[in-house]
Amino acid sequence: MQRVVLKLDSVTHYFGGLRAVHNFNLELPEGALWGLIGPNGAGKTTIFNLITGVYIPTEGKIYLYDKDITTYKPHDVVAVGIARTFQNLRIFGNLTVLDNIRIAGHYRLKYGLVDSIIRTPSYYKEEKSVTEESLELLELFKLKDKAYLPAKALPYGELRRLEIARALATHPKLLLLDEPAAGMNPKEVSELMEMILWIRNHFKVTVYLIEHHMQVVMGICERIKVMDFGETIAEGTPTEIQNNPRVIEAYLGRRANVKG
Amino acid sequence: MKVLTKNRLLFIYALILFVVIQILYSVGILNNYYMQIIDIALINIILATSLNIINGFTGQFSLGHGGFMAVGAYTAGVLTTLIWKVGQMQALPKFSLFIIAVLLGGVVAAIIGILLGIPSLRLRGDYLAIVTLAFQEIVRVGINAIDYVGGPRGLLGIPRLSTFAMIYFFTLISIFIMKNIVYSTVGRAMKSIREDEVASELVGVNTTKYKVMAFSIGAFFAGVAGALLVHVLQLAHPTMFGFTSPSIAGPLSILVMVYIGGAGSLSGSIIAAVVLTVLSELLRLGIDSLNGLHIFPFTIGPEWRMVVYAVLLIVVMLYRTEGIMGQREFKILVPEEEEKNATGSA
Amino acid sequence: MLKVNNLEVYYGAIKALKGISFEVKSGTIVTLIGANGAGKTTTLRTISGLVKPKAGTIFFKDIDITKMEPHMIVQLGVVHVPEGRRVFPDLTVKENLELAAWTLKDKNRFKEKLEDVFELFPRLKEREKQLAGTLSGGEQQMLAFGRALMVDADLIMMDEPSMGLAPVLVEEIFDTIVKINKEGKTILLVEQNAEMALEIAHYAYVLEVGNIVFEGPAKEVKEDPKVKAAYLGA
Amino acid sequence: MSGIFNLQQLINGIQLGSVYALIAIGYTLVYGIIRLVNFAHGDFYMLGAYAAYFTINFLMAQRMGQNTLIVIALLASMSVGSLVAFLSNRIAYRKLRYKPRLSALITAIGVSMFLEYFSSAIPAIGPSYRPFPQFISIKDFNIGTVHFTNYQIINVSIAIVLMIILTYIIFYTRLGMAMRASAQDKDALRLMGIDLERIIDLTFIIGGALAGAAGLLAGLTYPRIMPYMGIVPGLKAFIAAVLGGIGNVVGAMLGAFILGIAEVLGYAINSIVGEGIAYAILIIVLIFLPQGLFGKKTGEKV
Amino acid sequence: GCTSKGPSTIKIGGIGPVTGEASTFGVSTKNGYEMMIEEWNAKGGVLGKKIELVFADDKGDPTEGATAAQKLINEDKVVAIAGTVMSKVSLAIAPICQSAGIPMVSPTSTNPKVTQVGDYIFRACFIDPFQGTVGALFAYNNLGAKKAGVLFDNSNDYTKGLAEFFRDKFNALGGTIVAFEGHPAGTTDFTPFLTKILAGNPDVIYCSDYYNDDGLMAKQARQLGYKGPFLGGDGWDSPDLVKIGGDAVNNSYFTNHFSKDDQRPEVQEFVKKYTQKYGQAPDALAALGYDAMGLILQAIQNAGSTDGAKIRDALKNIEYHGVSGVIKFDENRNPVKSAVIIKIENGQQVYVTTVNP
Ligand SMILES: Nc1ncnc2c1ncn2[C@@H]1O[C@H](COP(=O)(O)OP(=O)(O)OP(=O)(O)O)[C@@H](O)[C@H]1O
Ligand SMILES: Nc1ncnc2c1ncn2[C@@H]1O[C@H](COP(=O)(O)OP(=O)(O)OP(=O)(O)O)[C@@H](O)[C@H]1O
Ligand SMILES: CC(C)C[C@H](N)C(=O)O
Ligand SMILES: [Mg+2]
Ligand SMILES: [Mg+2]
Repeated sequence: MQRVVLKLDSVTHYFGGLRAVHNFNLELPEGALWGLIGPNGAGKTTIFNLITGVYIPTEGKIYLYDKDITTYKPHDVVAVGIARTFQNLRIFGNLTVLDNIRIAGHYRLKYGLVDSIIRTPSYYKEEKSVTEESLELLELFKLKDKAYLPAKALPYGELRRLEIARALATHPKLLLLDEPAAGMNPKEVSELMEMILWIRNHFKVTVYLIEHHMQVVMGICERIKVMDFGETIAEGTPTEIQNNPRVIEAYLGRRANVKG
Repeated sequence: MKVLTKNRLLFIYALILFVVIQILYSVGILNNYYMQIIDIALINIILATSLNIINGFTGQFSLGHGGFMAVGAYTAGVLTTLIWKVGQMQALPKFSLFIIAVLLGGVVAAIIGILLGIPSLRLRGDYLAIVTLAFQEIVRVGINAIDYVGGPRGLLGIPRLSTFAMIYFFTLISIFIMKNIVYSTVGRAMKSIREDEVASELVGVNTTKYKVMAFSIGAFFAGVAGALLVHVLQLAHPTMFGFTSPSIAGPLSILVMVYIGGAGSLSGSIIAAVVLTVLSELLRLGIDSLNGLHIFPFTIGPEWRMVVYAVLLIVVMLYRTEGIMGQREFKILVPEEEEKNATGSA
Repeated sequence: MLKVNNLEVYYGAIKALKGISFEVKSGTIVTLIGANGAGKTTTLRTISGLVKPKAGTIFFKDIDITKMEPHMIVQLGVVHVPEGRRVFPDLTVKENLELAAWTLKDKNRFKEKLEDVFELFPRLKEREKQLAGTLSGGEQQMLAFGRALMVDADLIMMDEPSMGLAPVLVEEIFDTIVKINKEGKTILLVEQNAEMALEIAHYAYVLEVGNIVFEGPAKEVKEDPKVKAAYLGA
Repeated sequence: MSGIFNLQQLINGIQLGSVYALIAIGYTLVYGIIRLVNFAHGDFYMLGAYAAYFTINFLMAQRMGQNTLIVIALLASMSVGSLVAFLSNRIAYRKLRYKPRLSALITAIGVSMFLEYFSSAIPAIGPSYRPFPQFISIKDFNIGTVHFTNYQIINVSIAIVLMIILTYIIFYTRLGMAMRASAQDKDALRLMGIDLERIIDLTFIIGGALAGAAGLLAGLTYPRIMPYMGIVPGLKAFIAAVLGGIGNVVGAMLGAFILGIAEVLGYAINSIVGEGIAYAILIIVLIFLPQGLFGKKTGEKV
Repeated sequence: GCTSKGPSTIKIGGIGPVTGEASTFGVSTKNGYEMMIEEWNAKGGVLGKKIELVFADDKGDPTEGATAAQKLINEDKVVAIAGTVMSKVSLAIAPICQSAGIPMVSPTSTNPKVTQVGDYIFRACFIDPFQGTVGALFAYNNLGAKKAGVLFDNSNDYTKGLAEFFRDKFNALGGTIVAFEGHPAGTTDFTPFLTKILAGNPDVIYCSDYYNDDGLMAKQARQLGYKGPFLGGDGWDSPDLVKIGGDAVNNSYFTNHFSKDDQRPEVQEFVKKYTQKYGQAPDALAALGYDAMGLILQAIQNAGSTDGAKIRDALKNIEYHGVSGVIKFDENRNPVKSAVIIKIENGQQVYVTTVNP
């Protein structure tokens, strides 16, 4: 039996009086690639924010490999192995592409303030290794030739790649992707789909993904959960979801233009 | 034979500059007036670079640097003047005690920096700015109320222990330390906070820790600079560190230096500290010499100096909006291993 | 109606538009498609005056609007619904619409227009007093649309109205575009969702890193094998 | 006994608060729209006071009646405040509109220094204190042991009337709507066919006018003026604006009154720490309410 | 030293805050310096040479003051310095003058520590303890006050100093201080403090601020219903006091160096000429600036040399008839001069009595 990487146990979240998420449950098995869809404002991003410690759920528990991470700070969540990308790109624009990646190695570096100041051997050793590792990662993502440019100089498509690379640089066990295909045209979307599959295999990560592009969700996700107004309204394989009348009503629309 | 590392080179250049200044002084080309300007400029370098660590590198808009200066200044001043009474001591114990006092001034300021860093965890932008400003004023008002340190009369009779060599040494070490911090994972963490706090938290940076660290590092050096300053002037006075201080080494002036030089560039702060300190005196001399030429039917009053200074500030900012250096650094300050990665160096 | 000639736009050193020319005929829906960063948004921002071109000209109804300020261009009758909707979150729906009518001098004209908008989007009428920031994404898109209609414009430029919307909402928006066009408005539509855009447009231009590489009647473009391969994900 | 004196202190606080409020509103108005902490705002107040000073002196020489005089002086101080605010926007801030926010802050410091040093350098103003003409004879009122004068009444009522007018403009006119909208999204505003720069100009003009009016009121109540008189009230108004939730006009007014009253009561409790109290309150309030008392929580959306 | 063919002019440094919040004091002081030098130059200068004033602004800040002093000494090679106004700044300048061997005469720095820096440092004004004590004696003995309130600027050492010495002496005499209130710098609204003071029903209120604040205080106190007299120090001495305070300052008293009614010709002459030249009557700062510069020039004349040590020695032994009184220095280089008490009646200053130290 596969182990469960991530478990959400009856998670509920309120913003003031607004119930953004209600009684959300999830058991994500190791190596899975699952999807989360739903209309705008359904609470999808909020789920990611709860998992990554940006918000602490009003009720319910979140576990990573049986470890209760419900109240972890975001940086501690990263340290236990969860990485994410953002719905709206959040790149460190004035830092170089390389630094964007190296910063993701930050929590693993052992040297501290004093080592930096007096430049101990461990500074040189660790800086060297994090730099090399980052450059390798950039190479994999075809960004190595831009390593020393300020990130803001990159075109949009490369920024999305950079953001995914940065997430992977934290050595995650679980990767959360929030609308990675936003603003991509169908061709780019197909490339992205391949990349996500490749990432899962190459980095041995579990992937959980939010998307509005049905092409992506239906194309690569093994299982899909559908939310509306904070509630889970359906769950199943892509085919099941496509034919679920409630989902069609709330989300897909009658002329649902969905390709597998 | 191994080539010189940049750090060694930096120290060699610094040494040469030091010797040159000393020689120029001893042959009388640099008189005490010029030396005083140099001293103040060096202290301003420490102040501007350290404020830059908080404001420019970490992106936490602080208006509280005067408070840290004051804490460092008064701590060191109380130690040398009231507690150890080093005034009558021999040179050697006197100067070693002085160094200890300056460092302790920095340490106490750093501790206060940690305390002030805590509100910064909850506050952003202008709200943080106003709280740090309030902190600075509370320090000023607080000192006013403490009779032991002279209250509104100021702490008087501080011995003149800040020699040029001493200030130079502290400035050099400060730049060296801050440069090493900036080019390390600590510096990267700070810069990532400036760029996007939420994202850096979500790639594993403990933003709480680094924001507080930035405040305490900035505060430490501000404390050191404050300590050096009052041992030049031989007195510490609460108004020197308040919002309304018109001093070239006052908090508002330092803030201006950071942005004129370039937020996020140590080199920029160094240049701006020197340029603005010198400029303020050049304007004094400029008005004197204009009057000396007798080309106007009237004499230009000394009050016009600051009018010109203000206009220059506006003009520089309008035409060099990112500051003199933007985010670039002098090559000599960029470590070898970071050369390629430095976003444009000058 | 709109004629763009050899437009070149820079962001600092980056050349975003490398001299594009195209035109929009009165009464049609013209779509501009292209990959990310191709320069579609830049094109619209330049036409509406938010960005100033380095070279080239833009004529609207034979008036040179190349160097005009945005508010002047709007008054001439070009309105731009920006990427990401950009409603004023802390104003109510009604206030958003009122502001959009800034250029209308006549009070009655304003009331008429408001009626029209509410008729087209009854959901906005229901939410008249709600703050725009609290609307759902789809409703915000309707409001953005409604604002554009409040301006007495002849040309409506829309930047990715379907972005980030659930499929069900995308359909609604596209239906509305067609409806409005039928009522006489000329539309310049920028879309990533090339498939649907080409379905409703009369004429299409394909933009690729700052250059127009292909153009033609929408039906032909849709069937072109190269376009199919590059933008329609075969 | 002490209860009655506290009532007196409350009146003192309201009076101080009304001066702060007029300055704070302008601060917050400009901030709300272009996110600029306009350090020079206190100096608009100073110049407003001088405008009133010259006008009144001139008109008193013409033997003009009290009521006309005060109206003309008010207009003069408001116009000068507006004009200077307008010019500083055009010269020092406009060019930096789409640049990093803090560069405009530095030019604002420059403008502030310029206005202060320039005023004190030119002979017409000069660095010395000027006694502000006292053309209205004082009338005392006593209710129980509480004292106040017609000056305080004039002062507070002018402040309140101006604040009501401003609130009306902001919430019930199209201009006000445009001002609020431009705080939210500038490009979108321009795409509605609205001339953003004109809205910003008008904002500075209104803000400057209020600061100028505050200058007159301060001159009347505290009858001596000097070129650096704007620094401290400017700082306090900034604090008040932040306290109320910066960008929020009503918040700024309330913040100003709260600050004025808190300060006065603080002094009444302990004269030495009194000064620190305003700052301490500010810190405490902001630690618990990081967006100020009436600021909207704009929890950054992730 | 001054050897062979010296320059054709003698340069005297002047320092004062002509910008910044203390500039109102600095300008009066500078006017005083200038007028004194003009008078000497009109008489042919000193030691047969013209005198040149080299003035430097200190912004009321110690750092700026120290730099200004270094400039005057090292760049301009002045032989002596008149300056500066604020004690905190004088205290930063004094060590520089002392170690350079340049005599310095501060016109208005009243902190006792200033002249203790060294034997080159002098002043033209009273020190803090003196006026406060005189004020208390006058209040208790002459005004018959038993209860006094005190209001001062908490961040200004001069006004706080005066206030403290007044309090101590008044208490020692058997009086009661009903409230001892410090206000922050830049205050315009003193009502919270006055309200507190008036709660104690004082017979007199001692306001040790400068005239611009005192005028406001008096006004505001009257509005709160206070009918008694005010008492203050030499900071009250300005024609603007009455313009700011109006009727409110009538029947108040202050201690001063001199009275404008003083019939000594130097006083009458000074008041007339100053008013002519600057369009307003002199205040205490102008008078002290004038005297500080006069002391220096007279000392150079007496020394017959521009050598620092000789000027210093001449100053030590000087007996100078200034507008602020007859000045002789004690062993701490503080002037020994008597204080006068002045009353304000119908907006006019009226001489009351002279108090000797
Ligand atoms: N910080 C916040 N404060 C208050 N309400 C919030 C906050 N973040 C999200 N919400 C509200 O919670 C609900 C869920 O938002 P969420 O961002 O999770 O939606 P989503 O499913 O990701 O939508 P989309 O597809 O548009 O990204 C929405 O009504 C949203 O307005
Ligand atoms: N403000 C800016 N500063 C610098 N470069 C910019 C700016 N805006 C756009 N660019 C660059 O100009 C090019 C064209 O961008 P534009 O936004 O017009 O593309 P687009 O076709 O609208 O893309 P998308 O589909 O992502 O909306 C891109 O390379 C982009 O990175
Ligand atoms: C002008 C005054 C404020 C100076 C004061 N007498 C002092 O010693 O500082
Ligand atoms: Mg989302
Ligand atoms: Mg776009």
